[in-house]
Amino acid sequence: MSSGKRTGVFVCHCGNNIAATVDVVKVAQEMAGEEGVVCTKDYVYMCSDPGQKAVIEAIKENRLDSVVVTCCSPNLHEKTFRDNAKAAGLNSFTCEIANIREQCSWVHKDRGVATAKAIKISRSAVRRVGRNQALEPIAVGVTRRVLVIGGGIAGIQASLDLANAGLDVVLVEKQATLGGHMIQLSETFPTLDCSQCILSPKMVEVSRHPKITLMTYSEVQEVSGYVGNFKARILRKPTFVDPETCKLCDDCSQVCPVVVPNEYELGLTARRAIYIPFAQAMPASYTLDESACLGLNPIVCGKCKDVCEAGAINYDMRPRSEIVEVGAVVVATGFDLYGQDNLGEYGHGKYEDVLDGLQFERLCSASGPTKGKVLRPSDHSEPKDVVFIQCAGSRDPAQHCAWCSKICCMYTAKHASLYKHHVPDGRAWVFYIDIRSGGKGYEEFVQRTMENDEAIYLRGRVSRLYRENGKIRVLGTDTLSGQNVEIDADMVVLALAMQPSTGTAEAAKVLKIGRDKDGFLAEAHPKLKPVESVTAGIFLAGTAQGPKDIPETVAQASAAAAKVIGLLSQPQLSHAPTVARVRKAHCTGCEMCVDACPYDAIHLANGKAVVNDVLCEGCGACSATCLRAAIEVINATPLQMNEMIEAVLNF
Amino acid sequence: MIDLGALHTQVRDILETGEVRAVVGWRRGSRGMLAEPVTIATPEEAETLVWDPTCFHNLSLTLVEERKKPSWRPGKPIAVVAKGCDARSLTVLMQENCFRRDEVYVIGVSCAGSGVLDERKLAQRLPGVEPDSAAFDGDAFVCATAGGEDRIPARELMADRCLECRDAHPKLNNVVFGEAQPRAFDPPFAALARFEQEQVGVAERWQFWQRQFERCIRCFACRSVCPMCYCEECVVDSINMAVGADTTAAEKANRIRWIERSASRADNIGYHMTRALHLAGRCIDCAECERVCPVNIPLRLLNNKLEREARVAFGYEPGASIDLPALVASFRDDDPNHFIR
Amino acid sequence: MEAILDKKNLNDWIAALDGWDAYAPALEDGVWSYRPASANAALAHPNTVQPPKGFAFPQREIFFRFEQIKGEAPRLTPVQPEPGRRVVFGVRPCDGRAVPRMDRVFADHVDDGYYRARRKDLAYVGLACHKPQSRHCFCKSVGGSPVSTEGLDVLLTDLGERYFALAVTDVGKALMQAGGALFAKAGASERKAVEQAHAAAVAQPQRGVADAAAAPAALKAGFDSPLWEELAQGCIGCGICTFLCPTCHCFDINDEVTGAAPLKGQRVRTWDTCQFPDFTMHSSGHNPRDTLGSRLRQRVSHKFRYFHENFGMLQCTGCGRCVSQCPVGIDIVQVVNRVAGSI
Amino acid sequence: MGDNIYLPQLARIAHIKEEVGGERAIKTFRLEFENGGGFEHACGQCAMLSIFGRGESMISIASAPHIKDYKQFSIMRVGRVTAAFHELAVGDVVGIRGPYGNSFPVDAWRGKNLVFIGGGCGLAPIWPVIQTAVAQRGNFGEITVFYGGRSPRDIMYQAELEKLRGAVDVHLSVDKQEEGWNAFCGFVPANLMDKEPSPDNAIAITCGPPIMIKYVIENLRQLGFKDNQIYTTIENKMKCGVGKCGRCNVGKDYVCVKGPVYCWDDLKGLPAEY
Amino acid sequence: MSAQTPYEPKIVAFLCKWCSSAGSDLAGVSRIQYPANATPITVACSGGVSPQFVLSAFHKGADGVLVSGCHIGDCHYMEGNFHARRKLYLVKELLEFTGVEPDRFRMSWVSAAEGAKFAQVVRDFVEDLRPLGPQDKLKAERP
Ligand SMILES: Cc1cc2nc3c(=O)[nH]c(=O)nc-3n(C[C@H](O)[C@H](O)[C@H](O)COP(=O)(O)OP(=O)(O)OC[C@H]3O[C@@H](n4cnc5c(N)ncnc54)[C@H](O)[C@@H]3O)c2cc1C
Ligand SMILES: Cc1cc2nc3c(=O)[nH]c(=O)nc-3n(C[C@H](O)[C@H](O)[C@H](O)COP(=O)(O)OP(=O)(O)OC[C@H]3O[C@@H](n4cnc5c(N)ncnc54)[C@H](O)[C@@H]3O)c2cc1C
Ligand code: SF4
Ligand code: SF4
Ligand code: SF4
Ligand code: SF4
Ligand code: SF4
Ligand code: SF4
Repeated sequence: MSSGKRTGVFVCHCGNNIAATVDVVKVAQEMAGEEGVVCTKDYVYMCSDPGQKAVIEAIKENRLDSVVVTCCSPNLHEKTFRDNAKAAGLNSFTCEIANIREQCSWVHKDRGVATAKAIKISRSAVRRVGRNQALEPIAVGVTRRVLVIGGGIAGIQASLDLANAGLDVVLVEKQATLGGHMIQLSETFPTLDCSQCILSPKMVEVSRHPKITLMTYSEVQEVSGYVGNFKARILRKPTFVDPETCKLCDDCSQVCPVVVPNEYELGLTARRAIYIPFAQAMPASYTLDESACLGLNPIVCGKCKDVCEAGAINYDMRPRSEIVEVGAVVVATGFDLYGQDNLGEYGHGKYEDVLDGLQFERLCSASGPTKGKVLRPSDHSEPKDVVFIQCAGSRDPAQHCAWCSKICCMYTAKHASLYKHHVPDGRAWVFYIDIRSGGKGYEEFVQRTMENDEAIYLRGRVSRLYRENGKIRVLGTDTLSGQNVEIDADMVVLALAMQPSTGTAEAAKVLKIGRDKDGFLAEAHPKLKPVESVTAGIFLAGTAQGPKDIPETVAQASAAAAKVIGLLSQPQLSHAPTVARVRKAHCTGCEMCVDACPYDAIHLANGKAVVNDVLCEGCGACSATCLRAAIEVINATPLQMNEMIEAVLNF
Repeated sequence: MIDLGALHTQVRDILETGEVRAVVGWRRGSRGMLAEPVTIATPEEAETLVWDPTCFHNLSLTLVEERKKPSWRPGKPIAVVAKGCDARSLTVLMQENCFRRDEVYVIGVSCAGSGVLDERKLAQRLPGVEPDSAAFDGDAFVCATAGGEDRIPARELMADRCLECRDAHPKLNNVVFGEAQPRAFDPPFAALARFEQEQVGVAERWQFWQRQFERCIRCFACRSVCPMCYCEECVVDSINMAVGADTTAAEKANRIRWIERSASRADNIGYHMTRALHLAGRCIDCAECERVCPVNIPLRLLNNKLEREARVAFGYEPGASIDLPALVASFRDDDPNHFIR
Repeated sequence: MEAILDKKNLNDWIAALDGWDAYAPALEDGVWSYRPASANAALAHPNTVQPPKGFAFPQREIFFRFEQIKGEAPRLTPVQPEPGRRVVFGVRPCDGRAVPRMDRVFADHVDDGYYRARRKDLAYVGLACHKPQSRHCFCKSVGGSPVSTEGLDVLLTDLGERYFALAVTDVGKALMQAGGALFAKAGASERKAVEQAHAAAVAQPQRGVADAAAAPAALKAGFDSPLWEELAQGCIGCGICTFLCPTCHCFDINDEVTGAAPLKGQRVRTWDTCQFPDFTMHSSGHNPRDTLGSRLRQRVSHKFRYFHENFGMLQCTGCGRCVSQCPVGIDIVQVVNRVAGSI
Repeated sequence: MGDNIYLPQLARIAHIKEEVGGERAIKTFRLEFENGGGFEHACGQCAMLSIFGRGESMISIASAPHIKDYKQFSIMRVGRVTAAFHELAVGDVVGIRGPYGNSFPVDAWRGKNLVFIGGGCGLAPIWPVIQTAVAQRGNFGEITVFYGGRSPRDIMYQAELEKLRGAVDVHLSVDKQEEGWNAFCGFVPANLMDKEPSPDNAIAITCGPPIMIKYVIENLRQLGFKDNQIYTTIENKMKCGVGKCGRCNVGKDYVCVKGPVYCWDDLKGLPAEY
Repeated sequence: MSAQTPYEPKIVAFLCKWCSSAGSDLAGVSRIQYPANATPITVACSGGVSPQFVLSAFHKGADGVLVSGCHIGDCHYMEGNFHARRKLYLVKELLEFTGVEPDRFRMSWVSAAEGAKFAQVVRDFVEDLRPLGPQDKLKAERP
């Protein structure tokens, strides 16, 4: 039906690619009979220079306001022809492509049939363009500051990369110190360099970097806005110690009467209510753990304040909120280990000498609870038989985690090897299902552990373990020999599955970004957008997105940083204008579209749906869901679809 | 049985205290024994409310109509007497933000072990006689006629949907009268199952439906009576009904006519299929559409079909909770995939 | 012309009506409606759900088809109703009385060719009522009668095993003559029986409009009564009352497009109703009758006042359909009585 | 064909003039009958114009009856059919049937003073009367035209109105003051009260948006006009044009037959359903 | 159409831009031949195909309707095909329930790499439609 448009249709022969099968002249003639079509042309190569010039001329001569080029796939030349239309003074959105090559001339032989189909395809493009609106890309201003959530190696790396690129960074860490899990590791595979030695300098760099604002002991509570323009509210919990004045003298912790397990040492040692997580903690300052303290309000004990000569302790500190405006967010909230207490077959975490990997890392660490000696927790004796169990909780969809935690093969090999370095006469037993050692130097590392360090690898599962006579009796099978194995172990180390941290779940909720079925952060596309979240402007790094080791974490962190740098290097962001639009009079505010939108681009205001143009990707899910036709995607409206259907069926 | 006196007292009380600004209920109608919907605003009118087997109207529709009036103001709640099915439809309406929970004061009435009657069944059971009243009486309806009283087993007169009632006791309520009683009529979707057994093949089904659809006179009573069909403008309206101050001429000119208003087979089908799909996950089986259809089109089958599909394939139960996302606005990873190549 | 037809000869009579397509009420899917008469038609029906008005005024009528090639003038092809004589059996007197009322509407001012074309080939064989079809009947109070012949060509009266057939019009006479020997002469006893049957039918109690003669003036006086909104409280604004009414005749005209290159389609008339909110709504959204009460008032006033003002008779024939089929039981008799009684 | 009251004749667009732009644009179309068709009309009558595939609209015939070569219509773009009209070009062929409705009793007004009061698109229905009166200038007394639009750009028939000056007293107004506007500023009824035309031997003819008409009639009565001196037209929704489809029904009247022209004396007795 | 021409089912094919339309492009690039009965309408996402479009295509006389999108998990918009699957499942069930041959409506997941699959889907669809003959159940009778 009449649209009042002046449309030109340009039919390309594509040499013989189209013309051999499709009667292009007939297509042009038919299109001339369409409502609103005022000029048609066919030409041998429309995309060639002369072809494009001819289009421009025709546009000018016939005062066209819209253009259909019937040619090859829009994937090839949509941009070409839209740019060309623009060069002729048209809006690029008033140019549509009808694909009569890939979807027609190349796949059909019969000239009559192919021509008939080409006519339908072209006609539907003509009808569609008749209702297209001229559109300009949506310009979005950007704040050149980045919020990084999580201060593990992923967050640290991303922050440094971003800051070094000249962007302001706000790094928010939940704990009292930077470092994440990596700072707990003793040495790292495959090179066995000391974790602290390589991480501490980065932590220092972060704390000193003029572009980085470090907010430890803080949490992101709320994030609003959209790419380029997020607003985050950050809760800064009180440490009750002024980091500037704290001299790290340790006097306070000496007098503190409260003793609680030390998280950093995974409970292998204790700390006081006022403490520093570890010597190299960053920021270098003590923290008063309010939940452990005997009482601040009213003050019950007050011993630490009395002894602090520097006067760094201030009981009146209160939580405060800070709002930061950022253009992008990197989420690097890391992992937790799958709880030992979930593993009934391995004693529910009840046996002191059954450790998890991280605890073992601490035992091996020179700065750890045993000063680098491998001693078993129960009696501080040197274990002679140590059983390492891989896949503890991993790859077990029926009972535990379905996924492979990817790093356990490697760190178990590392643990076995470290143990043998510490206790050369000890025996290291490793139960494994497969060895997955893909990675540069990884396979060699495992082989060295087996051969040089003589770790005994048993392929099979441990069915049960229990305590007996001060030992841990491990019952398992060696599936290679088919024999049952029983080992009286002094110590058992479980390579627990890596799962998304609780902080990751919290962050996903605050940021309203998706998580996959396992709870790891969902990437926008598993292959092509592995560091992007579904929400534009929010990026993912590290183990919060999936199990990975340090090199991979760092690589992803840098990749995320690069994405952010790319994003924020633009003076303005531009967003495709083919977004959803609400027809207010029809909207009843039922929120179905809100639920259907994968991008959270719709919200309700005054009982009507409102689309955030910047978030909308124009997928049309909302429009297909709304019963009342109250929301539609511009230039792909139901009206246009209706007319295209009519065109195809010649209705 | 519920205590009508207690219901009257409750209604009077909430109107007197001003807890609600009006009460939607049933009163004796002008046509014979039937009850009719009424909105009352004064405590004195409380006594006029009735509750008997002729209270088949789903009063959430009346509430929706109230809401559409310019006099509607948010704030003080309005009360509505609701059967089990009515309460489910209120739930869906709240799910869709048609009302906030605190805008509606739900006075639940339990159909306890019974249900409302079906006029057509009554006409068949008592040909040529029209009772003056009908009352619940345990497992029977007592119909008073000029010739005396007729006690008819409930099963014989009860509306089909009541025989298969999913929940006769209004779950959503501020106050509820009557007991939740276990029921022993038919399982849900019994009529649907019967139909499917009788009309097995595609050709048979088509024959059946063709006849039904051809009969439709497009009076739109089915849509008008449906509490979920509260759209400002329906896909089958012939002109723009939703005209706002900012509605442009172009918008009016470009209104899509998916379906013509002609009562022709294809257009009738277009209407009914669209409506069935629009009610998927929203229809709570009050069966009002089927009841009002003057030409007896078994619309309930269509809606039941999709309701069962939603339940079986998607584990979705309409009207179960205010917080549920809509059926068609949500999905599960394991939704059926078998039909896709 | 008066004659007697054995009930068992009814179908033979129908078969003998050469050149006529016959229709009679049949029960299908629980609905009584007019269908092509079967070989064993029996007139044992209550009143049909739909009146026979569709025979002369179908719900959908194509006026003409159009076709327009771009740049050329449109080509219009008028569509005429298919010729053919049709006879409708079993029409109740209330529906019969609707016929002259519809005739008036469609011939008033200018003649509607479509209606006329169908109507001139249409005959109605009525069936007198012995007792009200339902408690909603009120034909007597609006000037009708259960044995009225108005609008009918033949009136049959059930006399047990036989019908007493009265030809009301020449067409009716011809129809009966076509039955030839199937009809027996009516004797005095039959005449007597019919008189008695008619008297008994008329004597049957019926509810009704209190004072039909006063209704037009009363409704005029009660135009601004708040009762209208109150009475319409439950109304859901559907089309049942009007679509099923034997005398409601409002319609819509629309273009149905079936092709765009070249443009093709047809202009069709479809029933419409004053009960739909869009009926009177302007493009601007302004609606002169924007409440249910105002629309109920229009319907009732049209039947009981405006039609009377224009044609000197009430439009309502008392068939009771709008009452019995209304989903919420709005009762036109009560409405008239209450509004009239309130002034 | 002549028998078919719903079948339009065909007419070709001979000329299009853009009167007013914007969202509610007005264009004037001059239609010439095809195939020797045609009809005569009287002042105030209307015709059903069709665009096939879109539908029909009732539009006042805005040209004077004495012009036989063509019929002119001024159409405001508001919806399905009218918007389609605005997309047509000279040479396009549309459908037309009519004439419908009653007319202004112009002959009965001989010797009287005529006061026209129009607003928005409401000049179109009374334009034939103005034209006729001017053509028969000697037959009438004073002729005054009040006409207003929202802004100077919303004034239709601008050039024609200018040409009238001399023969006719023209008082233009706009709702809101704008640069370059030297005439009255304010609503039409206010302009009327400002100029205070005398009711003596006068007939007032008003047409425009319902709300304007309401005030104009009030004001006219204040000025002393009797109900039988006031004429107006009403535009109810119409489909058939021949008093059958029931849409335009107001009281006992089918406006398409008994209207659209009403003397206030008669109209005030009808329900206010317009 | 003359009476002798064999019946050729008319198919409206809604193809998502990212996968199925790209897949059909690949079929073209690979010169895989398939019947010309299906005319593509490219949409952003299968999730944007409203049931109304499907009904409308039948109403306007389509003999078959195909909706094709990315494989589950591969949607460019993450969840679009999940939405499509649920909604269109209902459409399919309803069609079948009312006696419209279920084979007239088809859905497929075709990735950008599955040119051959796309061709096969169309081929199969055409073959399945042939024995059903023209669709006139839902088609508007507009003589
Ligand atoms: C036993 C063991 C041995 C390992 N050995 C090696 C090895 O030898 N070589 C190797 O390459 N890899 C090794 N790994 C893997 C390595 O530890 C991880 O790859 C790496 O630590 C991941 O870093 P991350 O920054 O992603 O996460 P994390 O280290 O978990 O850091 C996440 C940080 O985010 C913070 N956080 C969480 N939620 C929030 C929130 N909501 N708000 C603010 N902050 C939050 C946490 O407090 C934490 O500081 C080992 C892992 C284990 C378990
Ligand atoms: C006697 C009379 C004279 C008129 N004269 C003119 C005139 O000279 N110039 C002009 O621009 N307009 C005039 N109108 C109004 C014109 O008829 C409507 O604006 C037009 O019908 C709108 O149709 P649409 O299809 O564009 O709008 P839509 O909103 O798409 O139409 C919906 C339907 O409503 C009906 N409708 C809606 N509003 C009106 C209305 N106000 N009057 C009648 N039918 C309506 C139409 O029949 C149409 O079928 C006149 C109306 C009447 C009754
Ligand atoms: S789904 Fe439609 S009606 Fe509901 S809120 Fe969204 S736009 Fe409004
Ligand atoms: S088009 Fe897609 S992204 Fe945009 S609002 Fe709709 S559902 Fe959301
Ligand atoms: S109530 Fe019955 S006749 Fe009326 S529109 Fe609905 S299905 Fe059709
Ligand atoms: S059928 Fe659909 S569009 Fe129409 S009123 Fe019902 S829900 Fe709304
Ligand atoms: S009166 Fe009854 S039948 Fe008529 S519109 Fe209202 S509800 Fe429908
Ligand atoms: S108004 Fe009602 S009772 Fe009267 S004729 Fe019409 S349907 Fe029958």
